[in-house]
Amino acid sequence: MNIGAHYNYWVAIFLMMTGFYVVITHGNLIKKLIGLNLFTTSVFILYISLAKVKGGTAPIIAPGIEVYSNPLPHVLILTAIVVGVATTAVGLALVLLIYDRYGTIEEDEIRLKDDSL
Amino acid sequence: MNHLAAIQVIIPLLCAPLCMLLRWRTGAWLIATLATWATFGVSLVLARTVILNGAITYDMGGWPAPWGISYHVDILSAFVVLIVSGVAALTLAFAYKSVQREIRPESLRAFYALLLICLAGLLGIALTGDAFNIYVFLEISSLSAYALIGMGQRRRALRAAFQYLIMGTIGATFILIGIGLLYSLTGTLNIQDLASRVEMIPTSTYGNHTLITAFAFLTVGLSLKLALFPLHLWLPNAYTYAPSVVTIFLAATATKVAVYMLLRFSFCILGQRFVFEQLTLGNILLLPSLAAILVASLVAIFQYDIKRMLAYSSIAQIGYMTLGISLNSHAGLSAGILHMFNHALMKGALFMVMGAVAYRTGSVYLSDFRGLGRRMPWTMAAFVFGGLSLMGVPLTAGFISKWILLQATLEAGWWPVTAIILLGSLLAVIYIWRVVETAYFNPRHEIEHGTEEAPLSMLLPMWVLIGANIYFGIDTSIPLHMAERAATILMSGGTL
Amino acid sequence: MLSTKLLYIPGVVLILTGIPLAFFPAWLRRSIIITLPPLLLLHMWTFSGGDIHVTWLGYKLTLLHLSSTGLLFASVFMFALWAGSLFALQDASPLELGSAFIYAGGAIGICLCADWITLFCYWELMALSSTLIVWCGKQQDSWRAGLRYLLIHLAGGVALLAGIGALAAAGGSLELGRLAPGGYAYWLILAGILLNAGAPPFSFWVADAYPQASPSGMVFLSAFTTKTAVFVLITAFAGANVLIPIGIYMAIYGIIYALLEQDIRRILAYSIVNQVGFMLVAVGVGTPDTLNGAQAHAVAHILYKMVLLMGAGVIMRSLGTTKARELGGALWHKMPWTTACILVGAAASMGVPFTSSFVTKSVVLSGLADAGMGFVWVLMLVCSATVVFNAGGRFPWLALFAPTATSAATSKVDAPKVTDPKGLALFAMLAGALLCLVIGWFPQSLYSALPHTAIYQPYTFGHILEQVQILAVAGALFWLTRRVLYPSASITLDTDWFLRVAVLRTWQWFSSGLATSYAKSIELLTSSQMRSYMLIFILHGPRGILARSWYTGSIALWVAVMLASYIILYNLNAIPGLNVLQQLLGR
Amino acid sequence: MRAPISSAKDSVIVSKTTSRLLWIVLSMLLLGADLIWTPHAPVSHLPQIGIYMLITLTGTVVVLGVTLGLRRLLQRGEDYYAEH
Repeated sequence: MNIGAHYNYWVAIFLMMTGFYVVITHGNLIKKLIGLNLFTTSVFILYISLAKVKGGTAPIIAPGIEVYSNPLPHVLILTAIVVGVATTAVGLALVLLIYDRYGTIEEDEIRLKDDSL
Repeated sequence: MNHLAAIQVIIPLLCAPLCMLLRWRTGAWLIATLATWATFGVSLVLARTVILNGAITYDMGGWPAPWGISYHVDILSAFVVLIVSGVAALTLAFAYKSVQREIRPESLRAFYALLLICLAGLLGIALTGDAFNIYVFLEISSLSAYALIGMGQRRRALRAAFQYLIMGTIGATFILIGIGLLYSLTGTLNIQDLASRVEMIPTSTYGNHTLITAFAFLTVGLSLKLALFPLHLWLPNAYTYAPSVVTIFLAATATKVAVYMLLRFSFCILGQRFVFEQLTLGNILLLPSLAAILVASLVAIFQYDIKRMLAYSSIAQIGYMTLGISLNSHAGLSAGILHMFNHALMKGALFMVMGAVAYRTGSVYLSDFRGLGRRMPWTMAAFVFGGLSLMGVPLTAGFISKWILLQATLEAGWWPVTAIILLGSLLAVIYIWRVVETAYFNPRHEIEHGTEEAPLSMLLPMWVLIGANIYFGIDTSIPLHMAERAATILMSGGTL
Repeated sequence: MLSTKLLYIPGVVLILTGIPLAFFPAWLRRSIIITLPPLLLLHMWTFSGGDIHVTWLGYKLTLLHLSSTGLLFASVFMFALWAGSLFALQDASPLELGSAFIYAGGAIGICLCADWITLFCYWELMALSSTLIVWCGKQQDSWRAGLRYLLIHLAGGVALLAGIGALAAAGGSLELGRLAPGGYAYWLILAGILLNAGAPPFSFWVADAYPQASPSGMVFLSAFTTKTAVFVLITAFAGANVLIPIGIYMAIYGIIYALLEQDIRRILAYSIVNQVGFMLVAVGVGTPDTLNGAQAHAVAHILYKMVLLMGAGVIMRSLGTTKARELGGALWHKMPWTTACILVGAAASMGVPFTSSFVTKSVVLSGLADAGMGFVWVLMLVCSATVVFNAGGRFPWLALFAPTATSAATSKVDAPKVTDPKGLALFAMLAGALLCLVIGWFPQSLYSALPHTAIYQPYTFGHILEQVQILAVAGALFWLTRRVLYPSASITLDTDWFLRVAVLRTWQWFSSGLATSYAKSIELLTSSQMRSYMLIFILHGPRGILARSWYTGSIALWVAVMLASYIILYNLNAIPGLNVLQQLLGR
Repeated sequence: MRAPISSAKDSVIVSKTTSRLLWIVLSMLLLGADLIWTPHAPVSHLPQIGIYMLITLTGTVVVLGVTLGLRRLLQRGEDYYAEH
């Protein structure tokens, strides 16, 4: 199996792990959200890679073309992107509220403030 | 044929913006209540139809299955929908006063709208016959749940909501990856097509790696949503700091729907043969389930915030459900499915008690319960009965679950597991008893709150649930019948 | 209709009345208490409707089945409830009365049902309602003793449930009847039942919890729990030889601990264990004669113990204490009726001719002799003689006649409220005492209710003489040693020491050890050398990411760990012959 | 903590009464000689000389002895559990 032939999958996995790593290690809530976005975006790339059919073109019916790429994953990913946007929006709204009530968006400091209550 | 399956999801989905559009705050509650009761009514009709005539398939917008999204309602879906909409209807009846107290007036309408959207999402998961659609509905319900939890009065609610958002999104994304991998293998998203094509995949001696990876992602994603030990860490905070009504609703429904997803994916899509015999999901679920029962029950004993205590108890109860699944037998599955129903009954009631106590005293710390046995007799009596059901005392719904689960483990010859189940029920005695002791036997609180009994609008739904706990503890034929039939369907790969 | 049929079942009726009883107005509660038990008793004996069945989870449950043993126990339980609640009316709390109805309903339900699942439902109901009765005692230690009682009984319930579950899982019949020996189910059920009978090593709960109840509460408690266990043992474990040593232990334990006791109600509690041990031996031998004897003696014991406890209750109501050293000695002339009843009860407990246990205990003893159990017979003979040292002689002596130990006690005796009970309470006590005598005079009336044909004749010259000899020697010994054995102000350690002291101490030792070792390891980890050498500390130190259980990041890390391990496990499991978990779990 | 138990004076009484008792019982045994007849007892093949008395006496004395022994071992002050 040629590793290079699947480079888009490797990119997706690399992005996924990067995003996951950011979520795990960064205490800043905004950075966590960015990591989460990276993570979900990588899945979009994974899906779109699945849709590619070797030698296929865009799925628009045109004369002389026999092979099309699968359009369904694109449709699905449109939905998933909407979901991702909504998640980010809710997340950012929560971060704003947290900043309002705690005065910080660092998880360590938030925790200290709660514990000292 | 009829549009029941679609109507079920559409009612709450359409009523949600209606709530927002109205300027009248009580109107928002009224609409939400009417919507949930209408859904409950529809779910009853749906359940009846399914029991009598078998599964219903409904094509959304008239597009047939492989192209359009089809809804497939079998007896398991109907059962879960019944639980979810029933609890929702009672919760909304309970909500009026509690929400008035706990939610700021300007966000009241948004609150009811979100609750309805969450309900729509949960119902959608149970009804849809399309794997990707499950993900979409999952995100609909989760996103609204994050926002609902964030509406809690204390600022910790925000942190809990954020934490839940991160974890929930990771879980959902894992599920999405799993579904994507399945799609790449089979080229379809329809659950029934998926099932038949997965079965045709030739498995070499080492198994199909894509399939295995897909299943691993699905299991972890679902375990997160389930709050299966040790991925339960988001749950206690979320349940503790959310507004009372949200806790009642989520505790009684959200994890049940996650269990439903686990059942659907592992039995109907991947097939029992693959999941249990080749991958031995049973063994892999068994250890976390047992750990959940023991560890979460022990942790619950040491909690001072009673809502948090009940949250940990929920984690333990989820352990019972997954334990039933891990048995991979008809009896075990029936036990797990039936416990979804019974647990919704008892936890719904117990969290309603928490809501009522919070309404009167402002918080639910153990020390706040002192003297409540006299000052809120009906509420605390409901706690006692709900607690008895949680312990599994005969003539309550909890006993039925315990008995059937015991039978299932004994049938499999798993003696140590039986012992752990029974030990878990003894631990439940201890943590429930701490509250009862404080409420009835400790001296009164130094500061008199002037507490009186909770308003009737709270007591009524609470006692309806308690009544159900006792009724279904004595005559359990209806839920048991449904659970057993659902188990039969699952054991045969969802084809019946 | 099933719901109307349910009202034919005396246990269900009692439970259904018991639940709202506490909330009824006093006049209604009073009239129900006076009328309902006799009516139900009449109903039980005239009912001819046949068994009542229901189907539950695919099992056929028999809610009502009248066997002669069950009917006998149920009748005497019903009488105990009636007399006990008449006695209680004077000062018991409504909650106690309601609980007593539920409790008695459970006991009677067990006697009249015929399957294990129904039995278990009643069993748990009894545990809960009897705990409430203990708590209604509202004495200093009632709450904690009740909690210990509840925990022990729930643990016993768990054993019983596991046993019944095993029975069902093995495909065995759930009908209540003799169990085939062997297997998990047999031993688990036996353990669950024996725990309620007060068997070792948990015999302490009887004397720990019962005396913490109110004066009337203990009357109820003494009648039901242990005797229901005896009933179930007779039904399911007749002839189980393991019961013989257990019974012997209980009989001797009851005597010795009663002798070391200063509280007259605790003496009676130990005497319950002693007598139940006697019955257990009879059940363990399991010949028709000994089974007859065990039942007859259970009836006699419930009645005389009730009378004695009512007497003790009267004393407790009057003086507020039941410690022998504080009773003041000359109570007998202040309360003549009570004294008379206590003396009748005491005579009945010792088996003085023409009282109840003279005609019942001897059935057991002769049965033992006929079965050729010489050694057991000797032991039981001694045990029945030594009853003089607890309920028979020592109890009335300490309660009514013994000279006072403290001067404060004598002044209490002169208080105006130290009198006989009045009205219904007196009636209940007299009725009990009368029954003790009636059974003694007309033994055939009791014998005819027994399941096996009884040919025993208690009133022979030899038997009377035998009993007189036994009582004479034991009485003489009691009289001679009464001062040596005068109770000191002390308590006696029992196996509950392990529950109340040893476990707590071990836990303290363990947790303090854990705390120190945790502190030490933190110290080690945070020390500067450690810190400089370990890069990994940033992640794993006490404030590192892995240790912060509440942090979002650490939960996410768990997810990654789970994912990795699931992928590895699934892949390994998919390879035939390499099924890791299956091998690990040994399946 | 160990509570005060039987005093030295008590034990003197024991030895005195026990000896007196033995005499009484022995004479009763002789008096009851051959008067007893019970077909049930496993001892019926033995000479019926006050055998019930003998059994009762030995048994009771053994039980009392065990009790007195246990008293030393197991008795504690009334506030024992309160202290622990």
